[in-house]
Amino acid sequence: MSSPSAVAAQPGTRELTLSQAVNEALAEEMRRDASVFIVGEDVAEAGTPFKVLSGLVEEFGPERVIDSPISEAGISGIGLGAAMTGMRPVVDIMFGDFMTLVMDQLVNQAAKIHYMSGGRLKAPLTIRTTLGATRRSAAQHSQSLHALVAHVPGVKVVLPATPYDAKGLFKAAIREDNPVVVFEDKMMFAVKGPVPEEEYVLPLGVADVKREGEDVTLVATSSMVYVALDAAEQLAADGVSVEIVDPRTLVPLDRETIVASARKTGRAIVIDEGHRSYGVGAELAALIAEDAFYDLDAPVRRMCAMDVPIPFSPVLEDLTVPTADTVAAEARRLVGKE
Amino acid sequence: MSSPSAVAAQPGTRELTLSQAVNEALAEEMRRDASVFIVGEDVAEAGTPFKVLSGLVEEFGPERVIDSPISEAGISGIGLGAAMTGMRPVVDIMFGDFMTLVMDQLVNQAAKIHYMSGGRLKAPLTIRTTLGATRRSAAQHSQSLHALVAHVPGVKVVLPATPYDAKGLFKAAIREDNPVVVFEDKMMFAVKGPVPEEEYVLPLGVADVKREGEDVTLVATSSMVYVALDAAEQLAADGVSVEIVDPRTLVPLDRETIVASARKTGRAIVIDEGHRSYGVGAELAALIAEDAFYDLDAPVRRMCAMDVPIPFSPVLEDLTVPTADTVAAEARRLVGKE
Amino acid sequence: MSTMRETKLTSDSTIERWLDAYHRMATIRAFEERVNELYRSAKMPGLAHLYIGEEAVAVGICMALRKDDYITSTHRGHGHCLAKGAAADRMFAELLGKEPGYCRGKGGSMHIADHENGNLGANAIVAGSTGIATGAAMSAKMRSTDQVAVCFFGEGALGQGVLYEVMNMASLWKLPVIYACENNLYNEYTHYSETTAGDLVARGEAFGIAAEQVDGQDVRAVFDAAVRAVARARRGDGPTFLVLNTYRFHGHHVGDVDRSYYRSEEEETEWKSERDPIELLTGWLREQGVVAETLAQIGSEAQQEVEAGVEFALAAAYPDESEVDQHVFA
Amino acid sequence: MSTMRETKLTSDSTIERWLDAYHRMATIRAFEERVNELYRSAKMPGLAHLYIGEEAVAVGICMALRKDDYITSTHRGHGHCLAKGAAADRMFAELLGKEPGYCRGKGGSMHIADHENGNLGANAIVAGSTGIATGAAMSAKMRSTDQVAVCFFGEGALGQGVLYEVMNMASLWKLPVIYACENNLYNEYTHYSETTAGDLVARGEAFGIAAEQVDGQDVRAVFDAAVRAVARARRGDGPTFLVLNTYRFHGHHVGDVDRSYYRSEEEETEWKSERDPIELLTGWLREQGVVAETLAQIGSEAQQEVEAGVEFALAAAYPDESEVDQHVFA
Ligand SMILES: Cc1ncc(C[n+]2csc(CCOP(=O)(O)OP(=O)(O)O)c2C)c(N)n1
Ligand SMILES: Cc1ncc(C[n+]2csc(CCOP(=O)(O)OP(=O)(O)O)c2C)c(N)n1
Ligand SMILES: [Mg+2]
Ligand SMILES: [Mg+2]
Repeated sequence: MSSPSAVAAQPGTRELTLSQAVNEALAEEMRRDASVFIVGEDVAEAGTPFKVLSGLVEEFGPERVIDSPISEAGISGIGLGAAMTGMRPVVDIMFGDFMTLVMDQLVNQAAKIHYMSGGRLKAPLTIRTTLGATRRSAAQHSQSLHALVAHVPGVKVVLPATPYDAKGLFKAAIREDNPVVVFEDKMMFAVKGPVPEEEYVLPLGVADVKREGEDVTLVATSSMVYVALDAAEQLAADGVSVEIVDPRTLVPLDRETIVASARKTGRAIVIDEGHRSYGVGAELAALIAEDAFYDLDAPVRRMCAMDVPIPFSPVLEDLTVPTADTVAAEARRLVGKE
Repeated sequence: MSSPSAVAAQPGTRELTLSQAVNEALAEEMRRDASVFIVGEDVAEAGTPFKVLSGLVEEFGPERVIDSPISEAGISGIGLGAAMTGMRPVVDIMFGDFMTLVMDQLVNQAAKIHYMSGGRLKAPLTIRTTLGATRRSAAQHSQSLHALVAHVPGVKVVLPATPYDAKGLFKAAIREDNPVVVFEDKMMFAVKGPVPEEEYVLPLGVADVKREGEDVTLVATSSMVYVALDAAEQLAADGVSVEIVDPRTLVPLDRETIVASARKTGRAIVIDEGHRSYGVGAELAALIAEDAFYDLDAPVRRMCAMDVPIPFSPVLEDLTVPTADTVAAEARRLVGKE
Repeated sequence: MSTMRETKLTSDSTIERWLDAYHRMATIRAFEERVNELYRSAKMPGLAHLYIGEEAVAVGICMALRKDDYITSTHRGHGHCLAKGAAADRMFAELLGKEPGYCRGKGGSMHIADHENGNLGANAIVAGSTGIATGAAMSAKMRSTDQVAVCFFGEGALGQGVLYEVMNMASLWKLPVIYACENNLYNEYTHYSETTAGDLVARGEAFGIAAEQVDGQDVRAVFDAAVRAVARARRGDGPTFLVLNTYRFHGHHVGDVDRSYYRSEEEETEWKSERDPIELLTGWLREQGVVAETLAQIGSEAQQEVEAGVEFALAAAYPDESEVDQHVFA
Repeated sequence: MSTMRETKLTSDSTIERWLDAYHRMATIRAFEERVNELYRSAKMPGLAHLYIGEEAVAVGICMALRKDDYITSTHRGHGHCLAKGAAADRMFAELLGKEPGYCRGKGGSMHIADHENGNLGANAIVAGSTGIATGAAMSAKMRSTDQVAVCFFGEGALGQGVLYEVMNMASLWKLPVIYACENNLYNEYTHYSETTAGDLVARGEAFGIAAEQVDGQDVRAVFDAAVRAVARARRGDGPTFLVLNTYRFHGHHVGDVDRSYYRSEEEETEWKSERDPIELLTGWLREQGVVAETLAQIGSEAQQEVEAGVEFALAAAYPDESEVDQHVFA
């Protein structure tokens, strides 16, 4: 995965991988607040299979970095109960595909408890999990299921694309008094980017313009931001000026920034790695089509994962997701520069 | 719930409730095919809490109408295994809210097994469940979660609105070699409509124009069809001619019929009882905005359940879903007849 | 306003304790009778699942708890809620969807929660609160309080996998949680023997959890078992699994009046006449020399509190429409 | 082409049976060694979870099955697949994502299925196939065949609630299913004692299921237990829960090479040197008078089949791009 200029470090700025940024966010919040703890499968000595949490058990001990049985529903439920009674758990769900096992605890319990109790109970629960294909992990370890979560009122949904965003948004998620699910693209853990030494927290619900441009807007989530940035470079060579908007959080969604960009350029492509139908792409496209209607010069295009289970065979898997080439080609069609 | 003229019986035609229509579909398929069976909580002597399956255990016996423990994940998994080995199970999930417990079996197993096996294994599994609010059943018994299922490639999704459609589509679902989830609005079980004596099966993937008109298209799902029909009556009185398209199945989706209607009228409102954000309404709106772009005179509007857990208090609950009045008002705004 | 007397756990008068139990049970009984009437007279929206017949379970267990201990409850939750200290007036207001209700009318019968008394909420998903209770126990342990969490559930919840997931962790991590399985013989309209293989107590034991079976109609037996379980939990010795044998006298919910297809009238009559927990306690109290007038007096107090609660709730206002999209997020 | 000899269950020569077992185990061993090499030489996409060390479990159980019996398998599934009769060439093709693979390359290592031999598929969701196996057993019962279904899973799957849901129903409905819990001591990188409370066998017993513990390194002991369980199932007496004590000699997956932080080299060495299932069987066969040459001969046959399979797969074509959206629906 390329690390394009827009997110490269300024001279003198520290660079971290996304993995390190998440780790640092957790460590800082755990130092700051004794009620924060982590529970999940192989989170302690193993530091997760992706090693994102390495070192935390050494600093915070096995009482706060807790290896659990393989019980996604159970740990989410326990996390929720702990959250309702004074703790701030971070529940680690190893692969986003396993969110299916968490749905009842998330949808029927965590998301609703504040509302159902008339505002009297709170659930400051953070779930961290993954999304993203192309690791040759096949159909049950490659899904991007964030749409299922984003549809449920009462849960916030964070999709960081850069180490900087990951750290700042993760810290905000932990401090939230609401359930938050953070989806990290597992192909992105090694991506590097600038992360200040000083502490910072990013607000949820503020999109980030990752690149400014005039001719076409690419609304891209998670690792699709890099696909968009690479496509933008190609398009710049063809004289097409691309604006890239990264919503960063799906709930709350910064509708204003997204719509403003589409109104400015008059053309938009939304790029998301979830399946196309009934997915996040549909919401973003519908939003733009509705609110930028009178300024659009062409229909909004959606580029998403195909509506197929992710195949194992590399020759097939690579066809299922948007790439810089396919995005650039679509953008050229949209601006009439085929 | 009113039973509007468009779906009323012709003289001499038999009328059934939606509940009876589903019951009849099951009975006919069970008579026809010994591999069809039903499993679920309180499906046998109780005939489900809504009594939809009453009488089936008497005809087919407890070996084919099986009361299960309260194990939604378990019965779905067992249904899947039976489906993969020669049976055609109908798994009854009492409330659509409990689909959260079924998600792993549905998303990671049933939906993918045909694809993952390179087409060698099949899963002719039907799940029947509910959707719909306004029964004062509160947040965990009032959800319309069909968007979660529709997003998953490999599952077909059926949302019948009339007894006629319910029977014909249910029979098709059972005969499908794929997993199908049928969502029935629990407020609709008592709705009556014509159902022929002769056997018939309706194809999945064919929308039905429930009313023809010129000025505005209402794309309405499930019980929202009745809301749309009532709104259309109001609007007719104001001289607004309404076309109502009922997709009937979300997967496969009859894009052509929906888009053609929107192109004809130039104005569209999509009405769905799922939550608004990242919901079925978004897909339908995005589809129309994309494919009818050059024929639309106004942005597509979405009318859905609010993005809130469904509240218990009747005064609040009634505010959360579209009604004939709110739909008619929105349509008037859209055609400039406020 | 609390409809319950203060728990007299420190009282040295045993009789006082059981008079308190009597009062709590009578309150629940009166409350539920009123719920049934409200439903039948179409004054209550939705449905309700009555606890009548099972009062000794909630009362026996909650009497062994402190106010700051936690409980989680079920769709059949009014008894748990009252036993843990909730007031009838705000409960009725909740059941009617009114603004002074415990959840501002947004939860209703199946979601009533009473944070101040440690009730983390009724739950309309069978077994849905087993994680919450176990997590509350984990939280108590992590915060080094000696709070205990009780997870009430019906025997139907033994069908739900999440229960086993959290019992495993409760056992591994020695969490101060009590799994209170109310075996009232039926999952809705199906006898538990058709849905539950093997021995119920073994379901807890398989996870290395101390488990016992208790006569759920005998409030003193329930209390004793609860005291043992609470002591174990506070000592740091981990969870307990209690199977409380009981019976619901009414239908699965208020609308379930034709029950003959799933259970016999003889069975109902036998439980009502031989195994009514209030009658059983009455008998024992009378044996101890408590005069009938004392019990009648307590009963009528309970009745009056309940009556006042209904009146309060009927007169109360609905929440403002603007509340509909409040409290989605904190 | 089958890499396995025909099962000799009807043979009256016991030695022949165990030579067959030897062949199957040697094939699995050789297959997995080749998988490891393919991965290390970057010829295999993704990951694989090796079964080396656990061969006696799959072989002992599958030898007690008929071709038309069902199995479901796990992420660590190559051994089950071979033991149930799959051919090495099409398996390798699947692992490389090639068109002649059992799933046309669409499934890969973690989803390999072999319908013709009753293998309903490996599963990358821990406990994900427990429902499928139980449902296959239910189907067999409903269709009045006497087929049996074996559900293989690791001890880590004891953490997943769905297992208990389906075991309950299997017991209630006396389904012909065998739950084969392969206890190799680790859930990925965590020792099972940190994740599993109480006694493993009790997890089955709690549901009224016949349960026993078996030495999973002794193929003859596994076979005997499986024969008993299969007989019980075919007789209509319901499910069996087997805990098979075993050990994986390699890492959790092919990339897991630094293992010292979760298990000691001494432990690994001890299992490899004292408890290798192939060595144990070799010892017994030699005691029965089988000469070393016979075993060497079988071993090299196995090796050759595997080698031929790899060559076949490396030379095979990838699926056509047009397949990407085929098989979403039947
Ligand atoms: C997950 C789930 N499945 C099904 C239901 C529908 N349901 C409500 S109560 C009930 C029976 C519960 O039986 P039990 O747990 O014994 O409690 P009881 O009603 O006897 O107190 C069922 C099936 C539900 N609420 N949640
Ligand atoms: C539901 C689910 N949670 C987590 C994982 C990640 N995972 C893959 S294998 C594994 C460990 C499985 O341990 P066990 O069941 O003992 O099988 P073994 O690998 O030892 O054969 C885990 C946690 C998964 N695949 N599925
Ligand atoms: Mg019960
Ligand atoms: Mg293991």
